[in-house]
Formats: sequence, C-alpha cells, structure tokens
Amino acid sequence: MKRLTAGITIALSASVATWTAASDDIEAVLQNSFIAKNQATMDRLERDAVQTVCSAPRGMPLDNDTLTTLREQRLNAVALPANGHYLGDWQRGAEVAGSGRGLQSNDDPTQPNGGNCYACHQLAPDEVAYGTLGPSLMGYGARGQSEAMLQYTWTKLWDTHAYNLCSHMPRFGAQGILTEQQLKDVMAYLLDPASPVNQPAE
Amino acid sequence: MTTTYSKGISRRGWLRWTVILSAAVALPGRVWAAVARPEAAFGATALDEALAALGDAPQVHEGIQFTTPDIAENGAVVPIRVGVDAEALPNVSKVSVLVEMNPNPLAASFDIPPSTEVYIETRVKVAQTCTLYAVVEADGQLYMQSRETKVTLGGCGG
Amino acid sequence: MAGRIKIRAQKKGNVTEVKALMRHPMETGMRKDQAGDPIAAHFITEVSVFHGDQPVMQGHWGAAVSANPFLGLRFAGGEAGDTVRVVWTDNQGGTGEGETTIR
Amino acid sequence: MKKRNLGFTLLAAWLCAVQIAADDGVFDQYRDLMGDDNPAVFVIDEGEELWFSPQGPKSATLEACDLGLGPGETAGAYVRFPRYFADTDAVMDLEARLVHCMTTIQGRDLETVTAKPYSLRGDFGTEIEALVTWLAAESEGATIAPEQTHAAERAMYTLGEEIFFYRAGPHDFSCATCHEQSDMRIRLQALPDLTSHAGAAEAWGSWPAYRISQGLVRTMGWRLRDCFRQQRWPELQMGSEASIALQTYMAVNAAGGIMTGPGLKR
Repeated sequence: MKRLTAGITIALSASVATWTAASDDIEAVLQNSFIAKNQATMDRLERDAVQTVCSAPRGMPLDNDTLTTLREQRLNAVALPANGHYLGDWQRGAEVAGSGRGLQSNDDPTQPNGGNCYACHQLAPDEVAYGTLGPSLMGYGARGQSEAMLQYTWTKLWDTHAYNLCSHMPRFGAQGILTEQQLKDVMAYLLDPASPVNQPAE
Repeated sequence: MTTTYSKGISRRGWLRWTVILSAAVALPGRVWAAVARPEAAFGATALDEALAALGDAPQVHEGIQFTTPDIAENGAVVPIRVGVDAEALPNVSKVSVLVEMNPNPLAASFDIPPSTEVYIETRVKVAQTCTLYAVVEADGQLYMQSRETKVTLGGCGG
Repeated sequence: MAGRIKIRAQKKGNVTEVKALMRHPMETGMRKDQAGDPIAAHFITEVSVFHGDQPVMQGHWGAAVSANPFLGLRFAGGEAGDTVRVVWTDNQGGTGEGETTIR
Repeated sequence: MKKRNLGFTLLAAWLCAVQIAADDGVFDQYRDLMGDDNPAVFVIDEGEELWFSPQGPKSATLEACDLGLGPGETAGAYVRFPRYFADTDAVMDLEARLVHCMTTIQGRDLETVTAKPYSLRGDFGTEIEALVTWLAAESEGATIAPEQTHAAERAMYTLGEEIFFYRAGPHDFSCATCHEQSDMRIRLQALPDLTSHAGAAEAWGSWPAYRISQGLVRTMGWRLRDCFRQQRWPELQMGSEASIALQTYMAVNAAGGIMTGPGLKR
C-alpha cells in the first residue's frame, strides 16, 4: 500500500490551492444545474475532505502532507466488526457482489443496496460479465484468513482511502452503502474456500 | 418445381389462403387471427405446453440451421436466424421460435408458402439465459433445433 | 408515429432477399411506467409480406418480438422493379404498411 | 419544404453504421447477427418532419431557427455545438438552442417544451430527441469542430473539465471514475476515455444513438443525465450550465474527429 501512495505523492507535488480556487463557482453551478430527485438529494453535491482532495484533475498538484494526514484519518476511522467476526455467508455475499442497485434516484430505498463488485472486478471464474476498472479478485481466498488479512480486506471494503487515497472504489462501510452484515457476507464471498470466487476455472 | 406444390400445403389450399390473406389487407386483424394465428400456443406459459399446442413432440433435425448469439449484449434484442436445407427437410410450411424462460415461450410463428425459401431473420426478447428453440412443421410433422443464449447484465448493473 | 416500415428488397440470383424494419414499441404489458402504473400491452400480432399480389409469408407475433421489429426473409423469383409490400396489424387495432421495389 | 432532401435521409438512414465501442470481442457474433439496420432511421424522419411542421401560438416552423450557421441552415450545424450565441449571450448546446427557437420563433411555453425532454419508460420518443437525431444525421460524416473563439466558450471548457473530475455522492463517483482511462470495461461494456482525443471523438461522434435496451434514440443530454443517476447524484437538467460545460469538454476533446452518429448501442 505504501508503494501506491508514494507513487501518487511523487506524481503530484506542491499545493492544492491552484485548483480548489474555482470551487466556490463550481458549487454554485452545480446547485443551479441539478435538482433533487427522490433519495438523490442536493446535499449529495457537497464534498467531504476525501472527495474534495480527490477531485483534482489528473496531473494537478496535491500536497504531500495533506495526503498523508487524510489517509491516516481514514485509517483511524475504520470500524472493525463489533463482535470480531469477519466472515458471513458467501451465498448472500454473491448476491451483494452481483447487484448494482441502491441509492440511485430510481431505486426503492426500502430494499437493500448492492455492492456491484462485478461492475469493476473479476471474481468467480464462471461469471463472464465482469468489469476491469479494478484488479481481478479471482482466487482471492488463496491469500488466507490470517487476522492481518481479514483486517486488511475489511478495511479495503470499509474505506479504500485508508490505504490508497483517491482510489476510484466506493467507501462501502464509511459511507453506509453496505451494512456490517453485508460486508461480512462479501468478506466470505472473497475468502471462504467454498465460495465460487475460490474455485478453479474450468 | 411443380412437384413442390404436390407436397405440404396443397396447391388449392395455398391459393385459398392467398385469397383470404389478400382480403385481409382490406379488413385487417380479424380475418387473419381467425384463419391461422396459433392462439393456444401463444397463450401457453410453459415450454412443454407451447410445444404441445403446436403439434406432436418435435424431433431434432439437422436440416434446420438455427443461429442465435452464444452471448447477447442485451436480452431486449436477441437476433436470430432460422434456415432450412430444403433437400434435407422438404415441405416446411411453418416456422416457430420459442424462448424457454419467457413468460410466454412462443415468440413468433411464420406461415411459409412453397415459393418462399425457409429463411427467417428476426429479433426477440430473451428474459434470461436459456435455450431457444426453432420448431418447423413439414408434412404435418414437427422438427426442431435448439441453442442456448447467455444474456449478460449490462453497463453499470442495477 | 407508428405505422411506418422501411423495406429493402434485393434480387440475389434466383431469390429476392427482403429486410423490413417496422416502427412499433412492442410493449409486453408487463412493464411499469415511471409512476409504477402498468404500461398496456401493445404489439404487432400479424405481419404479412407480399410480392405483387402474392403472399410470400405470414408471421404471427407475440409480445416477445423486440421493439421496432426487424424481419428478414427470402422468396424465389422476383424481378427488379416488382413491388414488395409489408403489412401489419397490432393488438390495439393499429395497422402499418410499407412497400418498395426490388432492385 | 425547401430542404426536405428525403433521398438523403433514406440513404443515410440505411447506411447508419453500427457504432459500438470495441471490447474484447465477446459480442462480435451478436453484432454480426444484428447487422446494420438501425431503427434510428425512423427518428431521423420524424425529426425532419417536426422541423418543418408549424407549431405553437405563432404557428411557425423551425425553419427560421439559427443553429449558428444562419437561419434554417441545418447541414453541418450539429458538429459546431456547444457554441456561443450573441442573441442570448450564452453558450448553448443543441438542445438548449432548440428550446430557445421553440419559445421565440414558435411562441411556445418554456415550461411545456422543457417538461419532458427525454423519453421515460413506456414513451416512444420526444420532440427534442427526434429533432436532435435528425440534426445529427444532417452532420453525418462532418468533422467535429466546436467553436472555441469566444471567451465564454473557453470558460465553459474549463468549467466542464472541473465538473468532470468532481467527486460527490455516497459512492464518491465523478465522470472520471469510469472515463479517464483507456481500455476499461464496466461489466462487459467498453468505457471510452473521455480525457483523450480518441475516446472523446468516438463517444461524441456516435451520439445520439439508438439504445437497443430501451428501444429509443437517446441524446448526449440524456446520456449525461443517466450517468449522473448512476453516480447517485441528483438529476442533471437539460440545458443547464453543468450539462453544457461537460458537453463542451467532450466536444473540444473530440475536435477533429468525425460525426458518425446516429449510432446503435447496447
């Protein structure tokens, strides 16, 4: 993880001020250009610290200290499972991984959200409709179930920015996209030796 | 080529059908439906039921070339082709296309006169990954070919 | 705007190849609109293709034929300049008709 | 009816090529079977008829509408958008300009003409969709060349770039999340890199497009709105500054590319 962060830091140096200067204007433009629709309310256009920092166009400067401080804050804020058990039911996890619904203006807010893992990641070898925005996670369970591995995987799902600031991946735990139980189910889908993710490709 | 007429639909029967069909242009809908639409098969909600409504159990026949995509980009539009080798399977008068898992498996049925080559292209909705069937009728017998088409989840999911 | 048909008819050797594209929503009756109300079934039930006055095919369709349906077929004979006509009716009493000449 | 070159429309219509982004070839067989018959041909005709149909309290056609090349000049107009118009003192995209013409030339009510610009489920096309589709066909084969001479046009590009990278919403998504890298897929669909010339040209040049999954032609304005729906943002409004800014960003990145649409997409 250190290697990745260092890469970003080298590529992006100096100050954040050059590109945040116009942000007052952009927020006014967005307020005038969008309207609230069902659960997609206007406050969603307001950015938190991570979103603000990670809105830098490619090649724009980012401050090294800001990166380090923010990453540490995110790491400290990760909530590990209350009862210390990381692994749920891989079958329910498969459903979460395959579903892309939830939190869109046209989604029913009473139904559970999906994780939409397959939009970006390869997982089970028999599912051909996978995206490539993220790395392949096929055979992820081979990494084992040590405490360190469990905690690392949980943290990645909870808040990717704790390791890899400005990763494209959503913060499934920190932003409340998935429940603790859903996260455990996805953990099992990734790590359980019986999960399709960990079966050999035909 | 006159021998073609002596098999399958009789020439007289075909001519009569022509007259009815021509009349139908002036009086659309009612006449056609009453003449030839396989209503029971269209109403069937299970594959077996739809096949039974079309006739006796169909036999697989290699003379039928049934083309569907192995994997479809979208289930709303799945292009299909049905061709029949007239030497291997002559006198085909009807072609039907069925989609196993659709709410009503029979998607379309075509009556084909002897002068028309048995070759149909169309596009059908396929609700989920399943087997598609091309069923043809020749001399009162049913023959078929089947193909599986995988329907993928598109775009951002949802 | 329903009712329109685009047709191409081309002579290839001894057969005429016809491709027709029809303007129709082909609603199954099982979808719901944005407000959650069901959208009424609306689909072509019968489609006929004529070469001059001679029918060369009659199709019976269910709602599973895709929106803006495509139909391709081949019939024996046909000469450049002959008329090919496609006619349909739908379950709500709508009709459509289009014709072209073989080239 | 002076510009009703139906012959062209019919020809262009049948020639409408299949414009689907390259992926790993999994859909080659599917696309071969689909052939090149694009139902957008109907929408092109409908748009042309609407342009020449008198409407509104003034019972006027849109023939007096100036799309930037002079009143009634439709050929090649699409590829110059978004552009600055002195009469409104604003940078407009084609949809906003059409709305302007409907309200001024035809005397139609602004709220009515903007109430439903894009088809909802169960609809079979809107006036805006049809007009944009025909006008895109009127630029088929033309080089994408959005105006960037006026300061307001250049400011729109800068604003568009900033919005492109703006991360917000519960999923932290920006346009860039999916569209700043080449050769990426979401599920099985190829994603154009809109920060590159090649990706922007391919995308900008192939919309509006007939969406197979919806049985409808969709415009770039709709494409952006639906991207934001999936980004979990509120709803992007047609003709809004953010919409025009993002289109300026894409069109300028695409400049020099060829307008190939109306396309045929998943």
